Amino acid sequence: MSIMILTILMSMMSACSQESGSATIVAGSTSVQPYAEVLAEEYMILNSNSEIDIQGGGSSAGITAAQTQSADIGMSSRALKDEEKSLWSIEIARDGLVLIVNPKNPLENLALDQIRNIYTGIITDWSQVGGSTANIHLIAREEGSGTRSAFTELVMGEAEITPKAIVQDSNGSVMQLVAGDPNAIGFISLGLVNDEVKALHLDGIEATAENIMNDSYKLSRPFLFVTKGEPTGLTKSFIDFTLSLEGQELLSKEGLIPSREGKGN
Amino acid sequence: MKKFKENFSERVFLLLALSALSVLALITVFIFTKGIPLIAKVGVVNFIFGMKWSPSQGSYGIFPMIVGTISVTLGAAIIGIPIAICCSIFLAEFAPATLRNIFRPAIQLLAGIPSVVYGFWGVLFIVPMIRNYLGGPGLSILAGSIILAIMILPTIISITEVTILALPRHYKDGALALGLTHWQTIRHLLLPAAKSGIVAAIILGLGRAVGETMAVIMVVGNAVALPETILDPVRTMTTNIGIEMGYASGEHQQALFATGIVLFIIIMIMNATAQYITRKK
Amino acid sequence: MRIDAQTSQKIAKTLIWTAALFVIVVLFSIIIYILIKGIPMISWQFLTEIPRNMGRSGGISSSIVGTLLVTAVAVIVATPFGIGTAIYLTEYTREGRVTRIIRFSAESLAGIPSIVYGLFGFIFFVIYLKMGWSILSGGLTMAIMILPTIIRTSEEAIRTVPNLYREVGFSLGATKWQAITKTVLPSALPGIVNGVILSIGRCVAETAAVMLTAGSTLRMPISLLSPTRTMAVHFYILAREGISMENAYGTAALLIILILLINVGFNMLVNRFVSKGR
Amino acid sequence: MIQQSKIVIKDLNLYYHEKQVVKELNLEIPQNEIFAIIGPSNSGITTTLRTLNRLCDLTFGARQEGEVLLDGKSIFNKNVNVTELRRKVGMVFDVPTPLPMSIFDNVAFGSNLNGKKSKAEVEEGVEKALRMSALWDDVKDRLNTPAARLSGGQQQRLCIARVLALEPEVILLDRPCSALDPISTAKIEDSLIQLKEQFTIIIAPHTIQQAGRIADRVAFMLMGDLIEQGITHEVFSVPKDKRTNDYLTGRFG
Repeated sequence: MSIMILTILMSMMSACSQESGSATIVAGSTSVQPYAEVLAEEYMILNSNSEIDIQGGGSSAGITAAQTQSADIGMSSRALKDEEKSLWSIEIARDGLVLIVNPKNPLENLALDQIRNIYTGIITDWSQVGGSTANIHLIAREEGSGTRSAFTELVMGEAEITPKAIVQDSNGSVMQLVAGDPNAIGFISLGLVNDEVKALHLDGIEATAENIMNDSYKLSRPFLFVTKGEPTGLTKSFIDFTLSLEGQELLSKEGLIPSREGKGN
Repeated sequence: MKKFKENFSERVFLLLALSALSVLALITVFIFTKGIPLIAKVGVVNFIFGMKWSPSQGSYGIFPMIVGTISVTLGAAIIGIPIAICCSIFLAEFAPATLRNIFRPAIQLLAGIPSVVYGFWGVLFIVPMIRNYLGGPGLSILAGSIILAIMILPTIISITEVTILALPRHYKDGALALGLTHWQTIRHLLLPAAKSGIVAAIILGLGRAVGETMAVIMVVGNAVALPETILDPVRTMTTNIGIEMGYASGEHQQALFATGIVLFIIIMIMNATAQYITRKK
Repeated sequence: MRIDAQTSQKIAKTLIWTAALFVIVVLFSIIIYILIKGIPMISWQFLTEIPRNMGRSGGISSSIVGTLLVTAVAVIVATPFGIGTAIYLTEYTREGRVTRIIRFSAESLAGIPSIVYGLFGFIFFVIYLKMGWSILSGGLTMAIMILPTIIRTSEEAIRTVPNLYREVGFSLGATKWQAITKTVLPSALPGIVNGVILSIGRCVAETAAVMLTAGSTLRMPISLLSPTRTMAVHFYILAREGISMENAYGTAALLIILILLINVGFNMLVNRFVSKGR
Repeated sequence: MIQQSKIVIKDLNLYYHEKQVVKELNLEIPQNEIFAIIGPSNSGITTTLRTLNRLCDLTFGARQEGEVLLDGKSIFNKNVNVTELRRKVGMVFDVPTPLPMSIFDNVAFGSNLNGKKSKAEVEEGVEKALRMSALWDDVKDRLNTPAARLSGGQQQRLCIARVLALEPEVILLDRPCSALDPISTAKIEDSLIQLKEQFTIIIAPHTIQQAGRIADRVAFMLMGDLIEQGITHEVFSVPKDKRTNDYLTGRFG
């Protein structure tokens, strides 16, 4: 019985394996994934006979997948490490990073060193930074996430995020938590901020695409596409589309900051 | 010919039965080869009893997560097991037929609800409730225990109920005939007779609790510090893997597999103990 | 202090009723909340269109198909292995080293966290066997995951079949194979089906392991080697990333309805089968 | 002997693990008679019956020495097809055991296992068997309803019909009426008396009275030993052994 089923499965596999080879596979960072899906959808409308599969898995999985060529393009929301530098990579957009608090929180602005002291655990009460008396509920992203490494690099420097911080694995959940907890603080992608949370100014400067492009707002990171060797064929065509005026416009509509490599500038 | 057929079918069944063993072996080999190098490098004691988890700086200590796993699972067991056993007794012994016919499929339905839905429901209701009435950030051991308790209910209830129902009817009739009350019959006759089934149900249920990842990620807060109260956030071993695997590479990835090894060994010890208990009976 | 029999009976009965009612209330509050929020989202378009704009608009047809296929692969592969193992353990061997090893393996498998299955499936099926992120990889990973559930429930069910049934079979001149298939399995069927339903539930509900093995593309699968995003994964991504709460609720509601249908359908099937004998 | 012996038991010793449960049993069972084996529980009677169609093979730790001849041929011989033997020597258990299927399927169960009979032949066989066990009139209109819905007495007659459908030569009955009411018991006893015309019947009755009512011959066993055997009314009126007398008069058992 089961042998029969296995045989059928095997034959189905071999019958199918030829067909699915035609799709371009894009895999990696879950931060980049939603944007890549928007791009792919539009691209497939314009080029109706080409197929693009977008997969999650995280930046490192994406980079590994690109190295082993189980994916044609890897997505990364962090800069490549030294041992990964042999891959071909391109920045498709930049993403701003903002500190968010609950709208009920009277605070509007934090200085960089205040943020650092909050996240190292030195400041534990909102009254210490000008808010009302209440414990600060710290929310961070998980170790290894592009967002966290960008935050660590840009804000923390040599200091460490306290292990007591709550850790969430997506921008959306950080936002949901902050939206529900008057004492919480977290950091997310600029593109995702909505009116359920309040974005804090950093050293008095508001987080806007403009301020990020002119470098007055300091917290931003690259979104990368990586491939093994120069991209060719469909892969190249899709990357070109991403960097085209149209692709970059799609991305800015979603709240990203156009890439310096792209034609949107 | 018939003899041959009988022998043949026995061989086939043995082969099928060995599937569980071979898959287990495959998984073991795979996880160990991936994780052992890191444990060797860090040292077993430093890995298991280390208080600091900071892969970007090369610190790999998972003691807070072991504490986290134990506390959340224990909480789920304390909340979930009594309720589950009461429910299965209710279903098998007390429920009127109509109620049973609604309740039983409903329990199966409960088992089919994706863990992420439980987690989501926990974030929407349990977490704010804890935050507003008990204090703290809400994401906590308590929240994780409650969600896990609800999640292991169906597993324990359905298996326990099946076990109780499978007991020969004359057990019960005999006891009732001796003038025992219904509850005494259950307490002194049916439950002891169903013990091995109930233990099995609890093991499967706790296995699910220890192994649950997604729902737990959403409600325990995942902080890598030792908790002081049940209102503090914790990270369990599964959530450590679940939350960081996506982005991990190199040594960090190995460390997560090593976490998997520890988890694996803990579960093996749990299983061996449970099997020992059931066999002794 | 000793409590007399009647009092303890009353206390116990009250406790048991309370626990049962509590579970009913919790259960219904979860299900009804999701259904109230989600059912208004379900429309013909939601069922038949593939997702657009990351799932903000369009339907979830590709996820529905993906979920059904992954579950089908898992159940079709795991059921024969699971029932076969249970039959071997109960009918072909006496308790001994072999049964102990097999049972220990099965119970250990039952305890392995789904995320670890995901890792294993990723390295073994996706990478090593080169199946890629696909329905097949996801389904086979799920098959391994539900194997212990099916073994355990089938074994319990078969074990509870009275030994007399087998003896009747033998005394009527049945061979071992005939005694098993004609008398034992039909009697054990409700228990076995119960296990399979539990397993289907686990497959449909699983998120972590499927995400790592079946991928998360929104496209309609064209073969078993196509990647897919199951409904549970779709729900997780929609809700967690805050992409579209409306569609997240819709997906969750549909999942619950789907599981309800599977349960009702299977129960009817079992009742028809069993009522022939009971 | 008066008649041809259907079954001859020679020096039979039965063991369960280390314990001997039947010692040096010698019996000749004539064809077309009802042979009752009586005795208190734990006398080795059930084990003896289960040995006669080799159902004992299934019990872990059961082992035998000695010889059982069916029509002069050993049933322990390697070449004996056990399945065939069990069809020839049918067995009815103490508890009614309808299988979880319809009345018809229960009776047809044995015939269907062979698969050699046509549908019409099977149907014919089922009807014949049900008539012989005096169940036909009760169930002829509901053959497709589940067997479990029958009353206890009907279930036991169904089990007898199920054995009869195999067209056996010997029928073993192990306390077949122990779970039944007197009226059902009487019906079954009537059937058995009819059936001995065609079959050889060995019964372990659940009461001495039952043996008195239906058995042509009776054997008395105690703790694995055969104490006495003979024509029923002879044994019952003038027991040769004091222990038999004690048992028959209700001193123990």
